[in-house]
Amino acid sequence: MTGLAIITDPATFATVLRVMTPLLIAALGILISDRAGVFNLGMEGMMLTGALAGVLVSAWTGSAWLGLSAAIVAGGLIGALMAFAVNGLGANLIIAGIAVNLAASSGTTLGLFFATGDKGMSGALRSGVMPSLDLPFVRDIPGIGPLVSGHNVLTYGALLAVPLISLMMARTAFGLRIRAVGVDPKAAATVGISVKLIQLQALVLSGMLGGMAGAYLSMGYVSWFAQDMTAGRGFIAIAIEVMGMGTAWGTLAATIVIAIAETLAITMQTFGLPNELMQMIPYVVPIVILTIWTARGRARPAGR
Amino acid sequence: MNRALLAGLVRLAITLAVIAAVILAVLIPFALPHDQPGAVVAAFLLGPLSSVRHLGNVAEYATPIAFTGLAATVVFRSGLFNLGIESGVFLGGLAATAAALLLPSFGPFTPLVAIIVGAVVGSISCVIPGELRLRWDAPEMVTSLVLNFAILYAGVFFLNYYLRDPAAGSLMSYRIPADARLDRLLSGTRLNSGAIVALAACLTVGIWLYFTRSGLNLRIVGQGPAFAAHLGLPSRRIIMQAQLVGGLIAGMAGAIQVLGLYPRFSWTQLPGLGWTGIIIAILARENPFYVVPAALFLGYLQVGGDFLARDIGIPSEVVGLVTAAIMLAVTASAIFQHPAVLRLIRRIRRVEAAQ
Amino acid sequence: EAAAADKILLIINGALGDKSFFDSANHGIELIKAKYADKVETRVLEIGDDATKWEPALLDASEQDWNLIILGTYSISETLAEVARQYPDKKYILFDASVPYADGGYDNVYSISYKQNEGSYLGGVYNAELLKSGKLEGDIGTSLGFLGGMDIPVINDFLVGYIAGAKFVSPDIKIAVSYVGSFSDAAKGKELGLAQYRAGVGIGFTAASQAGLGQLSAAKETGKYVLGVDSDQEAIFAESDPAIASQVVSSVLKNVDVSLLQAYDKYVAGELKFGSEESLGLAEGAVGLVESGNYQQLATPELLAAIKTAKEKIASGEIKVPSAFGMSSDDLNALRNSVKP
Amino acid sequence: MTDGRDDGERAAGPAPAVAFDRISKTYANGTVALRDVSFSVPARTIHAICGENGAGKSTLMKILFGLEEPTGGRIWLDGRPVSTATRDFAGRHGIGMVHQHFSLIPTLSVTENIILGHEPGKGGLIDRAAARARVEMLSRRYGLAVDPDAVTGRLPVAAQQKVEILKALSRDTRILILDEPTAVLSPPEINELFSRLRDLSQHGITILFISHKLNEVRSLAETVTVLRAGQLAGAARLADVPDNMIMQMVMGRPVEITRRQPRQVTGEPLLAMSDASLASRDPADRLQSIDLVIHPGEIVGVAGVDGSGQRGLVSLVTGTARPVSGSIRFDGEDMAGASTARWRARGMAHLPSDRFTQGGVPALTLTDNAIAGTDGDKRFQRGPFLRRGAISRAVAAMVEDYSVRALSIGERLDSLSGGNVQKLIAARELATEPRFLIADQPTRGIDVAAAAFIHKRIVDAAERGAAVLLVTADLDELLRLSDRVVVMFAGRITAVLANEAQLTPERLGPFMLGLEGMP
Ligand SMILES: Nc1ncnc2c1ncn2[C@@H]1O[C@H](COP(=O)(O)OP(=O)(O)OP(=O)(O)O)[C@@H](O)[C@H]1O
Ligand SMILES: Nc1ncnc2c1ncn2[C@@H]1O[C@H](COP(=O)(O)OP(=O)(O)OP(=O)(O)O)[C@@H](O)[C@H]1O
Ligand SMILES: [Mg+2]
Ligand SMILES: [Mg+2]
Repeated sequence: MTGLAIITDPATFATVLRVMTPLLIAALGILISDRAGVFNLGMEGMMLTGALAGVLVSAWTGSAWLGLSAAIVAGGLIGALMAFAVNGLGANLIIAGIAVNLAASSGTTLGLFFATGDKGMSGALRSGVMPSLDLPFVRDIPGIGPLVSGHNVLTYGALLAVPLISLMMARTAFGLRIRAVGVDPKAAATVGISVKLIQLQALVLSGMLGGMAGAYLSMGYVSWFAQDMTAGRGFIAIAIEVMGMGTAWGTLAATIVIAIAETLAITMQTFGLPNELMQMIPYVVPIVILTIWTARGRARPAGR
Repeated sequence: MNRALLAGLVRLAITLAVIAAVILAVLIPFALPHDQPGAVVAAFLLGPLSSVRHLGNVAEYATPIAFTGLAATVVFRSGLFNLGIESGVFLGGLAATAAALLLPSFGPFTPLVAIIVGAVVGSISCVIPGELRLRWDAPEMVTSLVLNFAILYAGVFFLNYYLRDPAAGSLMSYRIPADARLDRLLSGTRLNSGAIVALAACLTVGIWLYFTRSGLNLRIVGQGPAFAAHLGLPSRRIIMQAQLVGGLIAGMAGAIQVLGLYPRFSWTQLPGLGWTGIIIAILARENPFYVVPAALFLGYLQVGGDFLARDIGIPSEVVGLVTAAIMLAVTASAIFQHPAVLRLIRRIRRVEAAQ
Repeated sequence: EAAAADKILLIINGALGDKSFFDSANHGIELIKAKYADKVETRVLEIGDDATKWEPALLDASEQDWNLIILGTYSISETLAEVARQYPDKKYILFDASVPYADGGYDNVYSISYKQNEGSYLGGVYNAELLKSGKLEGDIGTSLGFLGGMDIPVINDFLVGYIAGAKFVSPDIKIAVSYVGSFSDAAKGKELGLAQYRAGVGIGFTAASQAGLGQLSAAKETGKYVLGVDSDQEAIFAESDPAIASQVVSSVLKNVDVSLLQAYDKYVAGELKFGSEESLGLAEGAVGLVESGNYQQLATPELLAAIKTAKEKIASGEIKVPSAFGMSSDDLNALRNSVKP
Repeated sequence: MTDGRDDGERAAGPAPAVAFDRISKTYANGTVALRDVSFSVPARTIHAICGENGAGKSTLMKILFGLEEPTGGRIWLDGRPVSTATRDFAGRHGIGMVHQHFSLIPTLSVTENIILGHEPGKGGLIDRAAARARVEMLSRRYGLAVDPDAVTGRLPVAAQQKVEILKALSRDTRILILDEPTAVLSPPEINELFSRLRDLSQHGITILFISHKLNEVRSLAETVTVLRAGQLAGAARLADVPDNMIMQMVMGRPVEITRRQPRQVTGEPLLAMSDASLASRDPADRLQSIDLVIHPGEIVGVAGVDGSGQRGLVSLVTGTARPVSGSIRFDGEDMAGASTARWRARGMAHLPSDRFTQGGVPALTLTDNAIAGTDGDKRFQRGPFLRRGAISRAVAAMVEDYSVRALSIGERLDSLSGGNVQKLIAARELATEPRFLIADQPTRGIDVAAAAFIHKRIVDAAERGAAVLLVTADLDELLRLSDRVVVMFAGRITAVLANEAQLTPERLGPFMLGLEGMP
């Protein structure tokens, strides 16, 4: 296959979407927490927890949707825990994030072990997967139909979350308060806003998205949970969010850049390029872009 | 200095009490279902003290994390939240291995040369985010976090293409020549001369921070940037100096870890010592003199955790949970900055002063 | 007889649940227990994958009163080499690796190594024959695939044997080769698997542990096929996800369990040759293909014949299966390029 | 002026809109900001509150707004006692406040800032049309024109001030508090604001107005209450009292000022600043055409209400700002835009107004704070190493000499009281025997004995030949020490006066308040 053929292949488009999905959901979660002034460094751990919770609950209940809900709830609980640690106990925000990652890495292994007697993976559990969605009518449009239709519901969910979160940030009282609290908590408090409550809600929402991103890995990409299966995606999501300059649409754009880079890295393997160097791409790109952007004077746009 | 000492002891006592409470809180749910819950706690707390060899293991664990704790201390003292220490360790280990394998032997100085190479190369991981921050205002927390992974993969590439032993069954370097490896101190353990270097490094950095002019200036720049500006100190240079020193220590940690403990370089993941270093730095309240006891304490927890896993059959992942809970608890200002605690400390000082 | 039970310790320098040779070794202990019942006392100890912890754990174990300590993997062999010298009275069985006997002084260590290249040679034969046979449903493409966890010798040993086996059937066979760069990132494993299938691969071969399982999911999605590794991967999913299981044509095995039982049998009989390495392959039944499940459905008489021939020729030494150990990077690259689609 | 509570109980006429009833406030750190303050504000009037920096004005207003809890006393609104501790107290009682420091979120739009905390909703979303209409309505009703969609932080300060006021008025406000709203405005903007405020008063809104500027107070308010050191110092109808009486209430009883003998200085000035201007985002830091000279041995005092440009002036001579135009020469050398290090190398020393961020590091010990910045001093250093023994002795001597009360020199700086911190900073800065000393609020908030001590040290420095720039809000201090006094107002120097016997706070007042000396 030539380079050009790869780029124009509709399957490449589908790959980009799949690679994007967990990164986008997680980065949007980080975005919400970041705008509220409580940067969520624990995203990796939240994803991992969501991945496990989704598999276990869907296996126990036989319902993928209940599994997804459990993943979301589990992520949200960790968000609440983090908010309590930071605003209740007064722990350092960054440390709280690192602690969440550490605890989740150990905790999910333990959880898997207690649930299945196995520390490695949950393959023996009959857990659910999130279905793919064939969009009626759309799929029949020649050309773009096959491109747009037939992806995982969570992929559509992630894409839908971009305008929704953008709308939430820009147009709802909650979003407005998040933006106010994130910029100047003292000033926000003068109009009677509870800073702690807003930050709690933001971290819970962030965790819920993290849980969902994790569920995509264990219930979308594959149909089982395996130790450390998030493989650093929570950290890439952090870089993506920062590249996204604090907006949902910017985050989408940054995710697309990273996902294309990853997709190329995957498809280019057939050309015999060393895969270790390919793996560096999603980590080097954010550094370069971040540096260029901050160097040009970091100004966060208002609104949105 | 009696009152300061007493007040410090009170703080220490509160810290230890909090840690003990946290350990018990996490451990008890795992111990209770066990036939002898007491034995679980005993194995955890007394196991590491049960023989010289196990004490040696404690020191062995403490060695690399004392280095990384020290590196984190120096870097954080500059006021930057640079997480590059994690990959600094990796890079230091890799570079030291490369030096031992690719450079000619320097006789008895071979380990020294390898460690220096490791330290210098390892420092890159802290210097780059610092430079990006100072020059272009790129947020060092994020750039260093992501750079850690970029460095990892670049390192694995280098390992695979330049150091790999094709006869070895997994991805590892050629055997590190015997003359590059560090001497062992205690038979039956791998406690090596690196432990002495760690101790010396903590003392040296402690002396630097508290007994030299440039250390004082670093503490001023990190803790009072506006004051540093008022004094006209060259803040940027001082901050970069701290990133460099932190990076050198991290690289040295990796070099010593590899030359001391492993026959070959075989890391294909980040070793996690940098994260532990952050915990140490916090536990030690960013004081190099407290880094050694803090590292020994975490080493003790680690060995205790190994005892749980080996002798009691409690999964060793529990230690990860304990560590996470300790991290949260010891940074919780609601506990340590609680008005009651502050009042208590103030009263102790007053009472002492009155005597 | 009032003799005390034999105390056997299996050390896992990773975690159980790898669906691979740690689980298989564990199964070996279960076989021993089943056969010798209360004449043995066994314990399995997981010491994790942090290599700094291995030596203290091994020392601790050697201090205790185990009669036989069993452990495996190349990674831990050098640690054992140091410890075994300090405890000359202890007996150790090391599987899937060896200690440097040439240096002398390892009279207490018996090593088992596996000719995984022979197993994957059969895999190559099997896959290539299947591709030719037309027995597989649907449009399954024209080439084979290989998905490695990392570009490292033990993985490439599978690759080299696999290529040789496939070429034995179809000399101009094409094989797409890629590596995940991780043994845990199943999502990426799936993506690479999909990329291979898209590029015309009909049957893949995954040697990437949990990351490789991602390719099974890819096979299910595309209706293409995959050859598993290390454990009967059809069986993992037979209950929980039959649609995956149906795409697994077979799995290449290292029968650690069997080899451990055999070793213990010899140990009891006093015939186990401590101080030496035994290399077990097809002939000893230590490596091979899963011959149950889908294999039964898919293997045509011609295919069975081809596999039988290959087995015999390997056993007789007529075919010498090449190995990646000791192979230079250039030779390996040349080999990979020779089958590049 | 009547006691609020009595007024509420037996008044025949309408109850006052607000009555403060023996309000006291002690902050958690022990600062007593208010002591038994009682007075009332008739409805629909504009009432001014005056007092020196730190008198407790803002604290009192924050209590009325529900942001701070009083430690004693209570508030009455319309003759009824109320509890300010309830949720959304201010919103429910129609109290709006324009804070002394902006409380706008710079990244939000004007509309968003105004509706923040009480957003009009429709189907889960903010009803933007309603919000915008509301802002436009408020804007029209009160004659405060703003662009509802503009990003607040990008607006000029005067426009931001309008947004603050609209925000304060946005919740059916009956009582409007304005805490120094004019500090950042230019005279035409102030005139414009005042006519709006008069309109508001016409609309039936009760206004509490805080300002240091007497001319403003007089032109706007009907009545005035004066606070001094947390206590009520007097109250009056403005029509009934002359300026000097109010000024006397603000400043306290005229004290006998023991001035030092002003020196006759001749010869070349050490510092010569001519036509220097400084641009800044914060109007309080801007400077316009400053001409200033200081001779060796001369103490030049800078008088002015907070935010008149003193901070900008100090930043020019401490190396933290570069003038946009004009020249700064020090000892004949061009020092415009020189770094702090260069200024210090030329012998500059600086007692900063902000003790804990600029003056020292709270978390470091007294010793470390005392020797900070003495790089290369052979007494304290041998090679790279600090001579801890010599340092301990020297710092112990400093602590002794400046009578810093501390448990030991190994204590953290933040365990000291404010006055003792200041003494330590003075000891450090003066230890270098500077040629040029900048003393910025050198005795703010410290007791009389300590202040006298620091004064003596400043005078000693001048007598050794140092040029001294003294910036202070304490006119007593200013007149005690200065050889010459310059008065600043709105970023300009409005007067340069020799410190002669007839120079009194009363004489300075009109210049400081912008009544005289403006071009
Ligand atoms: N949050 C606080 N904690 C402790 N002390 C405070 C606090 N806020 C104000 N103070 C102190 O209370 C006293 C009164 O302060 P306040 O702000 O009310 O004065 P002010 O009259 O408004 O002065 P200015 O004219 O400078 O605005 C001052 O000594 C001040 O330092
Ligand atoms: N943050 C703090 N930590 C510890 N102790 C403190 C702190 N702040 C104040 N103190 C203690 O409280 C005492 C009172 O402080 P405060 O600043 O009110 O002193 P003061 O009586 O006003 O003295 P001065 O006139 O010198 O300012 C101080 O002597 C100090 O020991
Ligand atoms: Mg005020
Ligand atoms: Mg005081």
